[in-house]
Amino acid sequence: MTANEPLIRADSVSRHFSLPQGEVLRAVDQVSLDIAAREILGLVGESGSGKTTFGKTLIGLLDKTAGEVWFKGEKLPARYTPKDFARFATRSQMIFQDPYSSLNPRMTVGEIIAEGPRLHDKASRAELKDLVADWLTRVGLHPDHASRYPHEFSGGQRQRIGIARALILEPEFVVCDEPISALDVSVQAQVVNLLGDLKASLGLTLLFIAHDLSMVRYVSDRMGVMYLGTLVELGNADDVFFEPKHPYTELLISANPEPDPKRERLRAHTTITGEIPSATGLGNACPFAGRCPKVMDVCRAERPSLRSVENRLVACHLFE
Amino acid sequence: MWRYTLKRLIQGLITVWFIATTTFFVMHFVPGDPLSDARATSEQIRENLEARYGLDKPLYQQYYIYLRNIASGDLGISFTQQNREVNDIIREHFPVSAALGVLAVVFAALGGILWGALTALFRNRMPDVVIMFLVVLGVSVPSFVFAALGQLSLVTLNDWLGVSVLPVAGWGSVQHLLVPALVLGLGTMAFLTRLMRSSMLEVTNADYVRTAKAKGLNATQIFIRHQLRNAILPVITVLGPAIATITTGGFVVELVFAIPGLGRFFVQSVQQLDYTVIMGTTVFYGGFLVFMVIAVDLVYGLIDPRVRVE
Amino acid sequence: MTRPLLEVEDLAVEFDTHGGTVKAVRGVSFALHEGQTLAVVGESGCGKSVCVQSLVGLVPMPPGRITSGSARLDGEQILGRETVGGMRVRGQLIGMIFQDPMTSLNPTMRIGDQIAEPLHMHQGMRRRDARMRAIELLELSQVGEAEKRSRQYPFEFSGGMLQRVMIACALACEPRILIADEPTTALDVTIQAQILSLMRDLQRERKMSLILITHDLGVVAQMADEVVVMYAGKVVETGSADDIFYASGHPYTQGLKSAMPQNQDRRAQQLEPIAGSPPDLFDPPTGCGYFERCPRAMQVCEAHQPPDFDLGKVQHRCACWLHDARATHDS
Amino acid sequence: MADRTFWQSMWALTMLAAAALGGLLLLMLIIAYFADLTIVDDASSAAVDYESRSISIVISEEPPQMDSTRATDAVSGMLLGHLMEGLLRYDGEGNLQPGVAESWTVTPEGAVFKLRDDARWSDGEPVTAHDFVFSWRTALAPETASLYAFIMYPVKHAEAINLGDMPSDQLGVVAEDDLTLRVEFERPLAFFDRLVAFTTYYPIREDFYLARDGRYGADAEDLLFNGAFVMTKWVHGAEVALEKNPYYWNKDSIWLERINIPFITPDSNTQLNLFKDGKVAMVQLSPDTLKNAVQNRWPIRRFAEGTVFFIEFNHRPERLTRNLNLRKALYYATDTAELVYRVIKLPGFLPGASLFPTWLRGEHDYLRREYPVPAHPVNVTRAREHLELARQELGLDEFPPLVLLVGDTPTSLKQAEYFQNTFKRHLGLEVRIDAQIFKQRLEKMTLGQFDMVAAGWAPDFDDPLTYGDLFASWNKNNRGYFRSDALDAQVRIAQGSLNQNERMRAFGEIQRILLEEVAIIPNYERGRVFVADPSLEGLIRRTIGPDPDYSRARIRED
Amino acid sequence: MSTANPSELDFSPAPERAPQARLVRPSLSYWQDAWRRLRLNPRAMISLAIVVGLLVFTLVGPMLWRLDPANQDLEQLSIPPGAARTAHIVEPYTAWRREATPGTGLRLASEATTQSVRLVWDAHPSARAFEVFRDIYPPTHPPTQSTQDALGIPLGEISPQDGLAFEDRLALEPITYYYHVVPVGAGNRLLSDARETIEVEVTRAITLEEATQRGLVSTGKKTQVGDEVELAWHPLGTDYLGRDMLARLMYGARVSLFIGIVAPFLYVLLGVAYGSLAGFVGGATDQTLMRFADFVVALPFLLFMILFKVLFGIGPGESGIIPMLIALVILGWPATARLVRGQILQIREESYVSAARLMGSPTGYLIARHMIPNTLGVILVTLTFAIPSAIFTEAFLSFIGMGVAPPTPSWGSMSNEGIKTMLVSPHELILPAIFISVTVLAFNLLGDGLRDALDARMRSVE
Repeated sequence: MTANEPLIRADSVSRHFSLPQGEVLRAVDQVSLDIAAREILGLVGESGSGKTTFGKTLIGLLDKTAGEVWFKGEKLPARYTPKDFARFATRSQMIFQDPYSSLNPRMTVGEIIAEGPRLHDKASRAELKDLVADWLTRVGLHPDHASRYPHEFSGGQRQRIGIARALILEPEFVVCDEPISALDVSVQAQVVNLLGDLKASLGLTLLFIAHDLSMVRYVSDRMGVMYLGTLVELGNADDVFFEPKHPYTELLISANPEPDPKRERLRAHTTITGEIPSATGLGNACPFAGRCPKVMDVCRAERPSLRSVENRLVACHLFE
Repeated sequence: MWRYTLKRLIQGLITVWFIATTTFFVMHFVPGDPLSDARATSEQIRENLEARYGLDKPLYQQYYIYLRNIASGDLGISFTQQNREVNDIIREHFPVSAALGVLAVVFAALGGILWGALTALFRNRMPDVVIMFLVVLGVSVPSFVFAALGQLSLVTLNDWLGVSVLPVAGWGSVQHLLVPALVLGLGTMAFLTRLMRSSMLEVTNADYVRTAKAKGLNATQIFIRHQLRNAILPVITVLGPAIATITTGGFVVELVFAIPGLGRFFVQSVQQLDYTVIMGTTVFYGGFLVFMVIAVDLVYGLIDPRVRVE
Repeated sequence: MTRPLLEVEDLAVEFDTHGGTVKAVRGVSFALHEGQTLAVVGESGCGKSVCVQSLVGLVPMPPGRITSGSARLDGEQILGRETVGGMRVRGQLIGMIFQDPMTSLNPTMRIGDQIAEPLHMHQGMRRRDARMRAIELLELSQVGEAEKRSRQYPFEFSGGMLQRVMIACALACEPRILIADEPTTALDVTIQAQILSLMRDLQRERKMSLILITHDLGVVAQMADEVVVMYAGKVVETGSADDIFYASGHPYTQGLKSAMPQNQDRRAQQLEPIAGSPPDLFDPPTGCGYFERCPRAMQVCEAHQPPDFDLGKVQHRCACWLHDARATHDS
Repeated sequence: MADRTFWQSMWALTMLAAAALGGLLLLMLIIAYFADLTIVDDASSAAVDYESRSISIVISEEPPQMDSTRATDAVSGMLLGHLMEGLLRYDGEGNLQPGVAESWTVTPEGAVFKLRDDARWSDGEPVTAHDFVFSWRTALAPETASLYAFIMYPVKHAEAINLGDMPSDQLGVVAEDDLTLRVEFERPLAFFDRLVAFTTYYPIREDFYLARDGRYGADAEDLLFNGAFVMTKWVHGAEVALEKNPYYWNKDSIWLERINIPFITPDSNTQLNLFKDGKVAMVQLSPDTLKNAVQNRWPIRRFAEGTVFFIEFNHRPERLTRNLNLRKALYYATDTAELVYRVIKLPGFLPGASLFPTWLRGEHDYLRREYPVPAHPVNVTRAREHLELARQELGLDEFPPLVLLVGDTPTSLKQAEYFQNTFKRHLGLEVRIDAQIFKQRLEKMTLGQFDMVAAGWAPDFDDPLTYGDLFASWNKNNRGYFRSDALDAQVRIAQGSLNQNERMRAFGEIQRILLEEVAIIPNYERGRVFVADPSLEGLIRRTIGPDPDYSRARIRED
Repeated sequence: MSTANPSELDFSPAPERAPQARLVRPSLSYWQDAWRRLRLNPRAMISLAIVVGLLVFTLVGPMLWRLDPANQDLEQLSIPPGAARTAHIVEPYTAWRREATPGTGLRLASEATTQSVRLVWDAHPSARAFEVFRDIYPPTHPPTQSTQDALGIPLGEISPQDGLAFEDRLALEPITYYYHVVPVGAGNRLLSDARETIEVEVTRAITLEEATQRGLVSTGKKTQVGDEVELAWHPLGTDYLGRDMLARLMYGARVSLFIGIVAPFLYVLLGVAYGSLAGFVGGATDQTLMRFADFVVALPFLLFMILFKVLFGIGPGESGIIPMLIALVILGWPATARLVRGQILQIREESYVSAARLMGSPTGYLIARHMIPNTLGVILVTLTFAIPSAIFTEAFLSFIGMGVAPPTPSWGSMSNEGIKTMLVSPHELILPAIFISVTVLAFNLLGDGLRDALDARMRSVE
């Protein structure tokens, strides 16, 4: 691993689903990106943009239809077997969106958190108890909580448990799939700060998936914007947020309300007309062509590829 | 929709083939000799009879002939009623079972829906408690006890009034149908009442009922247009299996009320090992049920638009 | 200022559950003026939906129960009326849209019919006229191909489209107040922007008053004239949007703001979360509901409910002991 | 509580219920149309109706078909007895009466029947000797596969024809002219006149039979009648209706105009309920309904139906029951009185003592009076002695369980349970009940898969021979393979002799041999208990021939 | 608003508070929580008590009530619960030679006991024969329907040449009978005017031998003819063969509950295995497996129960429980398989399963630890509801005579027998029917309770 080699490299990763009628849903279509070690890459997009699918594809929870993923220069299998998961468990983990469905309701919090180390024989029975207690404290819970069941906790607390479970194996790379979107505002910050602290102390690399642009900007080093399975813009988080290049990013950011009445009153609200279409039968057109205010003829004929524009990557014919 | 219907029908046909095959092989491995009778017969007569029913051929040929005959709609000649075709038997007895079954299903469905809605309306108050107690009783008493008690109460009623209000048994008029159908449908009615009650209670708290209230509709409109209509859906999904239970469960009622239905005939032919009748009625019933379930599913599609487009 | 269109005073709602009585709303007062937008803000479980829904009799009773309070619409008492008058309030005077458009429409009924229903009911329109009007309303709500769409069923619509249908439904009888209960929570930001702008446009056009229930301060900033901040079943602060955002007097309101990322500029900012979680309303605290989490709590807060303090300006009120003259804590 | 909401919903529900009720009525009309039902119950189906001279009755099962050459069951026999008439018939006392034959002469070699010239088919055509020739040939034709063909074997060449060894025109019966029927016997025979009253000997008209193309007897319209009644309606499984035959030669002796059979059910409770409801004129009582009939103060009547029931042993060499001492042990342990009085509990049943029932006529008196059976008291001590002997003879330490094969009807099961308990209690023998459906029981009997089997034998004709040859070694119904040369010899005498005294002595011997050898354990002679409408007179119950017989019944005017 | 005096309030800073909310409620696992909810449901708890009671009745009952259910007490046939049971010891029965007895008119030849009633009477000039009747009502009791005299049971016809005597042994009960002897004239006409009637009070009798054999006579005391003994006690009466109802109900419970519990248990087990396999493997395997399940579902249930019953047959001495069990299992599993498959498919999508996969959980562990425990609630509820239907099926088959083979009692076959005598000895129907109903009721209510207690949605409402 050379110094500037990324921790994760995704090369033209695609994930297609075949629908009953014989159509193909391109949930993720040829997405390429790198994630450097100890970096937080934020991924935003509307629901249905394929950001969660991409995240799951990266760590093998979904098979790749095409494309390759390298982890520290090692090519990952296209389809994970349970053995593969076991092998990669200490490298990459995931924090899930719904704190209610991500914890097995029949297991105690202690069992849930201890599952990873136990499966990997990381600790003896006695050590395991201490390890769990330690991690409970680290995520801001009490060690006594180990004997309790998930349903006794609030959403924020459950998300802390989910974090402890994902991080106890001390992985290098963690996919955070909308970890805060189900939480109340006051609690979101708790979880985000916790993640930030742990990232710093463990030297984690994070893929932070969310639809809340402000939060992603706040959390991430770099930010990627996805639309209908494709990556349309990728760059430094502040750059993308304050100076969006792609028309979609622009519209997305302008639609994002800010908690500041004066600025809101001043701001021009250019709303996108129409809704995100289904990712089937797009053919060769730019996926955004249907809603783009700056659409050109070429957009309907040819799909733009991701190219470097100034300090970032943009997939739009405007910048050719 | 049409493609879906066609697909379901083809699946149905394959299912009928499966039923036919299972029946055939089950029947042919049943011990006992359908051709024996109380008076012993000579070898010669036996051979004649075997030839007459094709039992002298090897099993695979019998199976082939059997399938071919089913495909052409010929179910063969009865072993016991030697001059009658199974087709005739089904043609004559099935309408009886069907009439009884249809009425019982309708009794059960209407009764279930109405009682269920009523109990939901009276939730946890006296009428609810009383009806639900009866309902629980209804699902806990075996059908034959109901049948016997039903008939007994008819006799008692007629005796008490001095006139024959409703016939005690037999067949021939609509009056003959009422009590047997009620008895037959009782268990299912109780079951559907429970189902309807819980689905009604669920619907009461549904978001769209709240919307309807927010629109300022009065309770009558909300009840009929929003609550009842949606609460009935789960009831309809179980109607298919309910029809199966009721139509095949008819023989007790048919026996007790002396009704010439196919179910009673089936039991009789099993006792007599009447191969052709057993196979014929089973295949017919199986096919009937398969297609009833398909029909109920299609009807469900009509009521619930979500199912219509797969 | 003129007399408010809607005046709510000391509203309290309880629920009986298996575990005991939940005191969901504990004495809430606010006022809504003609043509204004009032935002009710708070975390989930703070009682904001229950409070507003109880006004129009949408809280199922039982298990719900209004234990006190009054609500006057144009001076007329509307609380707890399920009668003919109540029905006139619902739908005709007050229209309502809900959080989850997917489940808020009857799945087995055509869209057009669902919009036509209140017209038929309240305005005695004939069925065909009502249906025509429904199509107009759909167009008004910017639903394309309105005529075709009116014959479709909810499952054939996307969430955003359904929310437009809900708006069309709520506006059918030209109500004076539109209550929107978290109307955009389930939607994407782009769609949220569309719906919010649609609501704003319609409100201006029709001089409606709007009660917007939300937990998103961004939405509040964008839409609200007046803001009511609720916490643990009580109003902790009311005031104009500017008062709340720039001169908030309650530690909770302040905490909420500092827990959210600010997009002022590229300057790095540290989020300051509010510690802990809201109290259990099975057993509401005797004192200030925010006491457990408040960074500036005082001994007095634990056992004594703070009264409403007027923060100088008209209508900016705050329920926090910090505004008591005796408070020594630096504020 | 939002009362207004509640009442509005209630109102909606009430309207719906009303609509449902309306829909239900409509549905019933539709059902009535498709299932061919009347809207109003036919009121004429009262139990007895003096005005219309009609009665209604219930039968326990549907006749499988009504072709007299193939009929085997009691219900078909009963109906055919009303619809058809053979050469001779039985009267109410069981005596032979002229039927289609006006006069007849029977010699050991053959018989000649003179037919009456006023006998008519129900379409008005005369009944001729040819009709008998045709029906007898049909019954014997191998392709008919009639189970009762054997009853015609006394006729010359009948057996050979039935086995397919001879063409059917060789049958020893000829129509000398339209009204003369001459029968030749295979071997000398003493009781042919009693045979011709049997169902299988009924006439069938050839042209009609052929015109039905294999459906003869399948439905009411597939039948032609020459008896007292014609069948006007046959709804399978549901209803049969008989009407007086206007062409019947003896129609003046028939009072009833119509016999309705609107109910077909084997359920004794249902039958009782129908009688109680005044819907049927006669109902058979079961042990279960008898008490209720007494409580209802109905005039109960009793009649010895005469079928004999017994336990048949398996005499095959590999079976324990081949051992005489074992059979004797079981025999002495059996208390038939207890069986009849405590288990069956119906009057009219007689404790069994012999294969030959009490009603069989001998030479001058009843056979059983002429050849009485020695008294058979239960003797447990003796039974145990025999059991011990058997144990020693068989070289057993302990007896393995014996298999008692029975049918699966409630009555047979009840009796089987009684026997199981009795043998266990008295002899310590384990009995395993093997209850099988009818056909499976027959197969197991034929294959010899039993130690004991509960069997019964109903008489076909009024001569002791109907029982006498049952245990002949060649008889196919002798499924237990009982074999006794002495018995075989006596059977040959009974079959061949023309001397009644000699024959009856042979039957006496057969009875003695069967008892001595304990070939069977007689259980009981069946009785019938019934209640009939008090105004119904002239109902005939009989042992041999169609039973019950309503053809001579009339209704007393009240 | 605070009611306290503001001047006394303390405005100093509050001490540090715990950052985490306290969890004060006791910790409860899913099952503990379900059990807690179930305990709050009185109907479910009563049902549970009934189920436990039934199991005790079945398993422990026969040890306490040691009576062979096949034992026939022919002295006490079809007696209702609580009937008197005193009997006199009499001589063993001996055949009666019909000796003439002094006296005139219809009279008893010996003491009337349940063993026999012996009547003698005098000749009648125009009698061809005599018909003997036995009634339970006095002759003055008005007939209900007929214009004719109702004389009760016609016991038999006596020809004068056999002697003017009659012995009645037909199912005698220790009650008062009215015997009628009616001369039969020519043409089989009953000469009702010449009818003679006698009132006979029958005492219950038993022979010493019988009494000894049945253990009714205490060994120490010498018992002789004429003494009184107490017959065997049948707390719930007896059936038509004099078998103890209580013992039969206990043994019948074995059959009914065995079929009712074991069959659903087996087919639910099979369904779980089949369904989880289909759901977990997915794809073409799933399609094929579920297609086959659909086929089996389509077989008309009762018709095939009957066919299988005939196919497997019942050998001599077998009870037929196992064939019925097999048939139930063969036909019963697909519903559970479908349900479990659906559940597995659903759970497969839950994020905790993804999380477990990411941990590298082996497939077996995944199914056993994460999937099955989360379907267990549904499976348990299914099982509870499958039990009543299996009990019903057994009862139903027994009713149409396709059930267990005698002498094995089952509640279904007992009801089937009892229904025939419903009017005269109702206890033979009512007792087994009540047992069926109560059992089915209990399992239904228990199922309701379990469903409510286990339903996750109910949980989220609170």
